[in-house]
Parts: sequence; structure tokens; C-alpha cells
Amino acid sequence: MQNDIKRIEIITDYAFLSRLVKVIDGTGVSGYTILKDVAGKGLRGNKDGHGIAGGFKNCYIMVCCDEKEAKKVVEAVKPLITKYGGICIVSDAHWVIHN
Amino acid sequence: MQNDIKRIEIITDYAFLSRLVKVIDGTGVSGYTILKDVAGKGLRGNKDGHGIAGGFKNCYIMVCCDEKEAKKVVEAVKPLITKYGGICIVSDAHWVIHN
Amino acid sequence: MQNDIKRIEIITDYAFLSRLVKVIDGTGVSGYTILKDVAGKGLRGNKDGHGIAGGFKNCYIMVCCDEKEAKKVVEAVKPLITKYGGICIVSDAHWVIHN
Amino acid sequence: MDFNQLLSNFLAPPVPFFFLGLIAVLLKSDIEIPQQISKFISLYLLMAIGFKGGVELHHSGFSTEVGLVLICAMAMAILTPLYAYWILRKRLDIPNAAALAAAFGSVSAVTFITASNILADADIAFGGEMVAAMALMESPSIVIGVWIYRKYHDHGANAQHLDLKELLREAFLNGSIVVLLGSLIIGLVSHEKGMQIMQPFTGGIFKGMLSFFLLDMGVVAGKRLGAIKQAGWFLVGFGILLPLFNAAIGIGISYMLGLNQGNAFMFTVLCASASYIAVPAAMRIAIPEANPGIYVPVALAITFPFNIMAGLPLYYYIIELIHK
Amino acid sequence: MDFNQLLSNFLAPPVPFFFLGLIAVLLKSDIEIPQQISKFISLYLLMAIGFKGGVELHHSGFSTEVGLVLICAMAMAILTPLYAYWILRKRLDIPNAAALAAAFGSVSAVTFITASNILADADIAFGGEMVAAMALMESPSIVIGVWIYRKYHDHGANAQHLDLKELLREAFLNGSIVVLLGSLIIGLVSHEKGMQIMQPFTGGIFKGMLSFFLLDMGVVAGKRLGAIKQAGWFLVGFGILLPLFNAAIGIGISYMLGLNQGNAFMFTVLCASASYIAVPAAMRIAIPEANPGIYVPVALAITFPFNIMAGLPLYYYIIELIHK
Amino acid sequence: MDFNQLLSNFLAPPVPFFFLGLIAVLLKSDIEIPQQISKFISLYLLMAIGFKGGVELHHSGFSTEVGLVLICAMAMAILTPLYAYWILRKRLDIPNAAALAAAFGSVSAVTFITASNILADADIAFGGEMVAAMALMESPSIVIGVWIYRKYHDHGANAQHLDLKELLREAFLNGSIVVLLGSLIIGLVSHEKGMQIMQPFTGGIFKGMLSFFLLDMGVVAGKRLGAIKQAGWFLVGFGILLPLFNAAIGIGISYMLGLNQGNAFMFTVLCASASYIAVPAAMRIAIPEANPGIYVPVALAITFPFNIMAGLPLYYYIIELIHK
Ligand SMILES: Nc1ncnc2c1ncn2[C@@H]1O[C@H](COP(=O)(O)O)[C@@H](O)[C@H]1O
Ligand SMILES: Nc1ncnc2c1ncn2[C@@H]1O[C@H](COP(=O)(O)O)[C@@H](O)[C@H]1O
Ligand SMILES: Nc1ncnc2c1ncn2[C@@H]1O[C@H](COP(=O)(O)O)[C@@H](O)[C@H]1O
Ligand code: NA
Ligand code: NA
Ligand code: NA
Repeated sequence: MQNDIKRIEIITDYAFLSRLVKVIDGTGVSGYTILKDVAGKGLRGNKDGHGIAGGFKNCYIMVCCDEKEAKKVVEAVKPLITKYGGICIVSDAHWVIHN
Repeated sequence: MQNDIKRIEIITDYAFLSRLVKVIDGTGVSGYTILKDVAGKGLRGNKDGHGIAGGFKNCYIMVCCDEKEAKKVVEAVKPLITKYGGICIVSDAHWVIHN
Repeated sequence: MQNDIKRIEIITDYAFLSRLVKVIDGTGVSGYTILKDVAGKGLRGNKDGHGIAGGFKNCYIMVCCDEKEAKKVVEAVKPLITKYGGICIVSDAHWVIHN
Repeated sequence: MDFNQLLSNFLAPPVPFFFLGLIAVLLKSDIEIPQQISKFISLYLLMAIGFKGGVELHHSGFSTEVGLVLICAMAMAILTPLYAYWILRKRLDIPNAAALAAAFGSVSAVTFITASNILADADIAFGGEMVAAMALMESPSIVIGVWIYRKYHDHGANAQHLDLKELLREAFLNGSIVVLLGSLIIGLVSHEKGMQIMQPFTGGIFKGMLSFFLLDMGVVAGKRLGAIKQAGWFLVGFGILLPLFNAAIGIGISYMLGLNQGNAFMFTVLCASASYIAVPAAMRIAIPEANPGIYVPVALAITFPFNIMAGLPLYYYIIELIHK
Repeated sequence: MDFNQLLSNFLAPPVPFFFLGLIAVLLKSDIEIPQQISKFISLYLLMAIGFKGGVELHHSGFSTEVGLVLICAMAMAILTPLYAYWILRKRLDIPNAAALAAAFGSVSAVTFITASNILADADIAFGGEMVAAMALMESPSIVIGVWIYRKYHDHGANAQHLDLKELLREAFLNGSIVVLLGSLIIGLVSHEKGMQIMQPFTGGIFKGMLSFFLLDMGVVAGKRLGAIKQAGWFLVGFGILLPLFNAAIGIGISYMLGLNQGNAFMFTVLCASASYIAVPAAMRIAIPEANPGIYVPVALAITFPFNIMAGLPLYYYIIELIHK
Repeated sequence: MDFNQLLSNFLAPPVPFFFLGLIAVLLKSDIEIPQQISKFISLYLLMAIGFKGGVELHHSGFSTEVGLVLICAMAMAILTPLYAYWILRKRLDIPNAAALAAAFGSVSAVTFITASNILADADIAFGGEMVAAMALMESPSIVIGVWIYRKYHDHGANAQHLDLKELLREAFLNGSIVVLLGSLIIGLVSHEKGMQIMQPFTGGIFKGMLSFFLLDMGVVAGKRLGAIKQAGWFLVGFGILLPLFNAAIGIGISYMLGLNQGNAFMFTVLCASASYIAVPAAMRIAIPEANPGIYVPVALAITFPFNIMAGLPLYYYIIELIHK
């Protein structure tokens, strides 16, 4: 019933969402999930999520895919994250239903 | 200090949130967490999360429970997801605190 | 390329966000991610996320750190969660990129 | 007013803001309007138009004409999806044909509101019963669409049955209809007194709020335009010709009912418009096999712009000729 | 105006929109108003009422009467939770009794604003000091409630101590109070000039915005009604009788202070209303053992509707009789 | 009006609401304005000021003066970042110097709008071309900033190249500019007719909405103040002295162009203001090494408050003296 997958999570400045989506689309994964109102703190200071002043806020992207695709996605987003900041983590999960 | 649990994540069209909650309540799990403003992309196209036009947006539900309950939840949501689309994934985690 | 980390997730009433952030900052972790519009259900009833009436809503905090820091964070938030409710779970993940 | 005057109306707010939004997206601008704001303004618009309709209805009162208008409105909402489905089946599969047919049986509140602005500019009144007609036309096509779908598209009907109950409730008690009808009743009961209280809110800033909403609509329509290319010319043609056909029927009915110019125009607009909010929301649940990427863009990115750009002035012009 | 006229006020906006929201939820409509919009409109209402109050206060000026009103308001905010707690303890445990008592010692801004509309309709003025009184009454009961709770409910007091400091800051500097008092001061300083600048915003669209907010309140109250069933008849009775009792005291005090009709009405409304925003927010932190599912619904789904439906007309009627 | 009258303007809304927000944060109040609301109101303000500017421009028409104003505006937007960078390099590294310089080459719409209120209070008109100038001045400094950064800060230029194209599009087609210019064109085309339609929305509630937005700005500025301490006195001085220097240049240019009092004031305000929205958004992408915690607070928490508090009255006063 279950097959293993990788669960990739990317969090970075909201300004780069469109770029991130573009490169992820490029890897040909079946889908992804996006959160647009994400606050937080990191090496680049506090993101309190305020609307004014160029939006001190983040975006969150989650991709579920098999290990092969995962490698592709990670390679694709690496340059963006290393340049613009944020984090990318991978954890294990299982498809239960995907339709 | 820690006991193992399953972490179930369900993402589907926002239109089905109330139905999902109903079936999950039916399984008698102790609780769940919901995100209502979720964008993304999948087999059913792009959910850019726009307010007009019947809301092209998703909902996200996360349930933490033991393996037995997890099976129940998965069985309960399976028909909805298979019919309406979206994903349901399960991963391992540990309760640290639950009060 | 990958080193193991712990992924701590805390969900509790929105009213305690500022307190949680304060104690987490105290542990000296490199960062954390916050969601401010979180609905859900638990032992303390339904959080439908309505704006009026003292906000029946939750907050979500996710911290990625190594095992040692993880222990610190858990110890730090434990009193708050046990007193005010909510959950704190830990799962395994891998840094892929952190910059 | 003559055709030129009429067209000049489309160079004045609110309509041009729709094209501003559309162009912004085509230019790949990052313009973004939070969905919570869209929700707020759409509820505001329904509240305002419903309330004004109620006050109007208090003045006009319930006549047999009112009754006939409501019956014809209902009839159009039921018949349109039937022949729309018959046409659409020539190219689409059953689920998509049924869902899109349902969209055209229903109405577009924003098109209705934009039309009411044209009349306001020309100092032509219309009866509150037209607002009631709009509320009445919103949901029946959902039921028809689902009925067609169930009839031709074999399905675990039992498993569906419970769903169906809930679906009807959702169709007839969705937020838009409740706010529209509720505000209509409140306007009906409070009339002058209420109007004088609400005027600055439902009247004064109304066209400005509508302009803002149309800007938003333009942005969303622009984002959906891409889907049209996939949809192909058949659907583009359908999205333009069916409104014209329905408008013709609407004008005919208005003539037979002897409606005055204002009511005839609004009734025609109701027939010619298609739903991109209520119906899609219901279809997503009732006909999950149908592709929202098809039925939303046709109503939102083809029929809606066509109506506010070319349709409304045309319907207005013809009806004015008839009433001369 | 006589009782019938008065009741007719409740058929005119804004009040009926509360019931529209309530009914929509009871009909299981999917109506949803984004919380960000609720927040926006509630800040707007506080800004508007605070600003107008400041302008009023500039006109009336600071008299001994003003001073006495503020002192009595303060006294009511301190005493109410004490006897409310004593009553509630007959059925509730200490944390819940203390939290609910605190809610009734505080005030409801929306009830106050709705009441101000009744006076406006009857062309009766009230002094800006009543707005100051509202601000003054919002927080003291929080302190009383926590004090009671600490006194009777043994607790790691030291661990709490730091919390307490922060709690007081949160109680007296929560967003609502800051915006209300700040706007009051701005109105006080800018008076005519400011009023003429702000009028279309704080005046013109005010009742419309209030109508929208009441629609929202109705929806939330409807969602909370379920919790009432659990709460049981004791709390339903309490949510109706305590306001009546407090109103009686308020009328008595107003009479002794010789307040004019407008001020007497507003003061009475302050005494009779209960908080469902500021206090619950504070109680959730200060008395985590108390169940928000109890103290919010009583104030929001019982006392608030009772006041705007039956309480306000009744208080108004009695005070008018006294002033004849 | 004399200096005292002028100062008294700052005790009337909208300005004091900025300080209310600022004080609220300094008092650690939990006041929170949802970002979706900020976005809504900022779009509203751009729509309103753009639309009014368009109507104005229709009246004034395109003269050589208009052309000269636009050219000088453009020149200031290009030159300011150059000398600003030269100064900032004395203390900051290349990326931060370039990013902050770009912010000062651009403009602050809210400062511009607040300035327009002062003129309105004094019944002094200004030409719609000033709004066009504002739109024209928003983006060039972004290009200059990036150009400086690329020139002095060695980089994988090729990898960047594609970015650059996208960056320019984002710079010149960001939502603010599109809404501002689009509304200006709509105002230009619809003029009287449009104005009469939009007046209650773009005029009536304008100052109230601006007050609300300034409250929000105050809150955000307060939250950013902490970062200033780190930034140090050099940047505080820079955030005050550069606007004064630019204002002087602006006054000089206005004098040479023989602009009337209103236009001279608005042109000066454009030169003296710095961007805390469009430019930071672009810099975050174009110069990721620069720290938003530096360039945003200087523009938002130093230059902006300084301008609306002291700068605007000062510039106004001097220009009035010149025109006597
Ligand atoms: N250790 C962490 N755990 C969770 N989220 C993080 C962590 N580090 C950074 N983030 C998120 O990534 C965003 C950008 O990180 P940075 O570029 O380091 O400022 C932060 O605002 C957080 O939301
Ligand atoms: N592979 C995936 N990884 C993450 N999220 C997904 C994935 N596939 C689908 N989703 C989410 O589920 C929603 C519905 O999926 P679908 O029904 O396939 O369009 C999408 O809009 C995404 O938010
Ligand atoms: N078993 C669970 N799984 C996921 N989220 C939970 C669970 N239990 C509680 N929560 C979240 O934690 C919040 C507070 O929990 P509680 O204090 O138990 O009411 C709830 O509103 C949920 O959002
Ligand atoms: Na139709
Ligand atoms: Na009270
Ligand atoms: Na400048």
C-alpha cells in the first residue's frame, strides 16, 4: 500500500518564490505545495511578515517525490538558496494516496 | 520521554475541507491542525490561491496519532482523496509533549 | 552532502507565540519558521481561526537544528506547552542546503 | 444616449480598471491583490446591490409583472444548461460539458453590477425584482448540471446520494446568495430609513470599490487566459456566441413581458452572463472529473470581458432602439 | 421616540445584519469572512469611535461631572467581577468563574457603538467622556479576575510573577485600547479641523462598516452557539440577568450623577455589556485552566445579542421615561 | 499660511496616526495590522493619487514645463544614487552602499501623498505631471544601484545576465507603478466624468484611509527602529541630511524651472524622499549581499518620519518665502 518518497521543504525570502517555482517546474515533478505567508528568523534576520517595506516575509515550498527526482530538485534549487539564503531540508515519508 | 507517532499530512482542494474534517472527526483522533491558505500545483493544475473564481486554492490538514489511528484516518480519507484529488502522506515522528 | 538534523514542530494557541519565540531565541538556535494563521482542533476545543472574539487560532513554529540544540529547545518550550496546551513533535530530517 | 456616448462610458471607471489588471498580468507585472481583500469586496458588492435592490423592490412592490419576471428568470436558468450541454457535447466529454453548461445557466453578479452602472449613468431605473431574479438564477443550473452528469455518466449513485443533499444546501445557501438575499430583505424592510443610513457605504464608495474589484478580476482573468489556449477556439466561440444567443432570448422575453428599458436590459444581462464563482465552487465538488481549468476561464476570461466590453453596450443599444 | 419607533430602529441597518450572519450559520451556509477583514474593520470602528469621542470631549470639556463619570465607570469595572464571581462560583470551578467574571466587568465596544447609533437616530448627543470611560473600563476587570484566581486557586506564584508584569502590559496596552485612546487624543487635539478631514471616513461609511462587522459578529456568534448547549441554562440565565442587573445599577448611578439622557444611556450600556475580545485574549494567558469555549460564547452569543436585541431598547425606554 | 498654522496641520489627521502607531510599538503594545490590509490600502492610495493626477494632467495639459519637470525628475533619480553611493562608501561595504543609494534615488509615495494633503489644506493646487514624475522616479535608481554594484563588486556576470532582464521588468512593472500609471491614464481619459464617479472613493474617504495606513506605517517603523541602533549614527545622520540636501537641489531646480508653489513643493518632496517598498523589494533580489535590515530602516524609520514631521513643513515654508 505504501511506497517510500522524499519530502523536500524549502523556505526562503518571498521575493524568490516565482524563481523557485520556475526551477522546480523545470525538474518535472508531479506537483508541489506552497505557503505564501510565512514568518521566521534566520541568518538574514527577522522576517516578521509585515506588509509594508518590501515584505519582510518568506515562502515555503514542499515537494513530495521519489529519491531520483529529489536529487534533481535539490540540485536545481541549490544555487538559489546558496545565493539568496533560506533552508532546504529533506525527510522520509510514504505515499499513502496520490491521485 | 518520547513515544513514536505517525504524522499524516493531507493536501487537497479547499472545497473539501469540511468533508475531510468530518471524516477525520469520525475516526476519533485527539486533534488535528489545519492550514486554509495553501497554494500549489498537481495533476489538477495550478492552484494560485486567488480569491475570485471559486478559489483556486488548497487546504492542508496534519494529524498526529499512533499507528492504529493512523490506519483508520488513512482509510477514512482515502475515498475522498481518490475521488477529489490531492495527496496524503505519512511520516514518522515522536511526541515530545502533548497536553 | 547531507547531515542529520532534528525537525521540531510546535503548535499552540496564537496568544503564546511571542512567549514561545522568546524562549526559543534563548536557546540560541540559528533560526525558525513561523505560521500565524493556523486552525485546528485539540483537547482545548475547536480553533476555527475566527478574527473576532480573542482569536480562536493557533500558531505553528518549526525549528531545524542538531540533536543537542533540539534537546535544549524541547526543554525550553515544555513548561509553556504543558501549561498552555498544544503539541510539540520531533522528526528526523537532513540539511541539504543551509545558507 | 447614443452609441458613442455609451462607448465613452467604458472609458470611465469602473470598466477600464478591469483592463488595467488584465494588461498588468500580460506584462508579467507582479501585481497581487490578497484573496482576503477580494472576498471582502465581493461580499461588500453583494451587500450593496442586494440592499439597494430591496429598497427598490419596496417602491415597485410585488406585481404580476414581478412574478412573471421571476418565473422567466427561473426558466432561463433551467433551460440554458440543457441546450448549452447539447452544444458542448459536440466537443467536450460529459463531465466538462455538464459543468460548463451549468456555469452558463447561472449569472455573474459583477456583470450585473457593471450593467446597473450603465443605467445609473443614463438615469434609467430598474426594479429591485431584477436583483431577486439574479439570486433566483444563481443555483438552479447547478442542479441541472449535476442531474445531466448523473444521467449520462454512470456512477455509484448511492454513494453519491448523501453528497447530493449537502450539495443542494451548498448550492442554495452559499455565502453569496445568503448575503445577497439577506441584504435584499433588509433593504425591503428598512427602505428609506435604511437607505439614508447606508447611502455613503452602499452608494458613495460603490463605484470605487467596484473599480478595485474589476482591477482584481482583470488580474485573475489574465492569469487564466493561458488556459484558454488549451481550451481552443471552439470554447472561445462558445463563450461569445452563447451569451449573444441568450441575450437575444432575453430581449425577446423582455419584449413579450413588456418590461421597461431598465428591467429589459438587466434581465438580458442576467441571461447573457455566466457564473465563475458559485457554480465552479459547486462543480468542483459535484463533478470532480470536470476540469476547473476549462470551465472557469471560459466564463471568467472570455464571456465576462466580452460582456462588459462589447455585450453590454450592444444589448443596451438594441433595447434602446426597441423602446424608441 | 416611543417604543415602537425604537423597535423599528432594529429593522434598519446595522442591527439586522447581525441576525443575517447568525441565520446564515444556523442554515449551515458556507459564509466566511476573512479574519484579516474582521481585524481591519474592528480597528476602523475603534479609530472612528475614539476620534469622534475626542472631538466631543473637546466640546464638552473636562468638568467635575466628567471626573465623576470616569470614577464610577472604574468602580463598576472593579466591583462587577467581584459579585459576578460570587454568583458564578455556585456552578463553575474557580478558573472558569474568575475568567467569566472578568469578561462581565469589562465592556463590548460594538455594543457601545450600536447604542451610539440609536442616540444618533434620535438626535440625542452624548459626551466624549463616555468613550474615555469605555477605554477605562476595558482592563481593570482583567486584573481583578486574575487576582481572584490567584487568591483562591493555589499556584506556583513565583513562576507566575514575571508573567504578571507582562500580563498587565498586555491588559492595558492591547491594540484595541491603544487605538481607541490614541484616536480619542487625536480627536481631542484636532477637533473641528480633524473632524472635517475625517468625516467621510469616520462618519459617512461608519454605519455601513458597522453593518458589515455585525454580519461577521453574527457568523461568529452562530459558530459559538453550539458551545452554549454544553454551558447549560445557568450560564444562559447569567448572560441575560447580570446585564439587566448591571443596567439597573448603571441607571441608578446615572440618575444620582444627574447625567443627561445620552450619557445615562451610554453609561448604562457600558455597565451592561461584557467583553468577548480583550478579556478572553488576556484570560487565555492568565488563566489557562479556564475554558474559552465557555467564557467567550456567554459574552458573545448570549449577552451581546440580548443587549442589541432587547437590552438596548429597554434601557433606552426606561431612561427616556426617567428624563420626561 | 504661516509656520504655526502649518505646524498645526501636523496635529490634525492623518499625520498624528503615524506617531500613534510608533508609540504603540515602543510601548510594546500587541497592535497588529494584517499585511493583506496594508497591501489593500497601499493599492488604494496609489489608485487614488494616480487617478487624481490623471484628471489634473487633463486640465493642465502637456506643456514644455511638464516635459522639463519630467526630465529633471528623471535626472534626480539617476544622479542621487551616484553621490549617495559616494558618501555611503565612506562607511558601508559596496553591496549595502549601492542598495541604500538606490533607495534614496527613488521616492516614497506616502510622503508624496502626505505632502499633497498639506497643499489641499492650504488650497494650493499642483499639476498631475508631479504624479507622473513620481512614477518616473521610482525605478531608475534601481538600475543605477545594480550597475554600481556590478561595476565595483566582481561577480559571475553571465550567471547574472538573465536575472538582469527579469530584474528590469520587475523594476519597471512592479505592481505599484502599474497601478499608479494605469490609474493616471484612466483619470486622464475619463477626467470630469470619471472624477465625479470616483470622488467619494478616491476623495471622500482618502484622508481617513491615509490615516489608517500611517498608523500601520508607524507600527512597522517602530518595529524597525531597533535595527537603527545597529546601523549607528552615521546612517541616522545620512537619513536626515541627504533629504535636506536633495530638498535644496529640488527647490533650486523648481526655482529655475519657474514652477508654481504647489509644483515646486511636490517636486522638492520627491527629491527628498526615499523608497522603502519598491527599491528594497528589488534590492533583495538584485543585491542579496546587502542587508535589508539596514536599507529599509534608514528609509522607513528615519527619513520618512523626519520628512513628514520636520521636512515637509520646512520645505513648504522656504518655498512659500520664495514665492512671496
Ligand atoms: N534553523 C532553521 N529552522 C527553521 N527555519 C529556518 C532555519 N533557518 C532559517 N529558517 C527559515 O528560513 C528563512 C530565511 O533564512 P535566512 O536566509 O538564514 O535568514 C528564515 O526567515 C526562516 O523562516
Ligand atoms: N508531489 C506533490 N508534492 C507536494 N504537493 C503536492 C504534490 N502533488 C499534489 N500536491 C498538492 O495537492 C494539491 C492537489 O493535487 P492534485 O489533485 O494532484 O492537483 C496540489 O495543488 C498541491 O498543493
Ligand atoms: N493530535 C494532533 N495532531 C495535530 N495537531 C494537533 C493535535 N492535537 C492538537 N493539535 C494542535 O494543537 C492545537 C492546540 O491543542 P490543544 O491544546 O490540545 O487544544 C490544536 O488546535 C491543534 O491545532
Ligand atoms: Na446566464
Ligand atoms: Na460590563
Ligand atoms: Na528621492
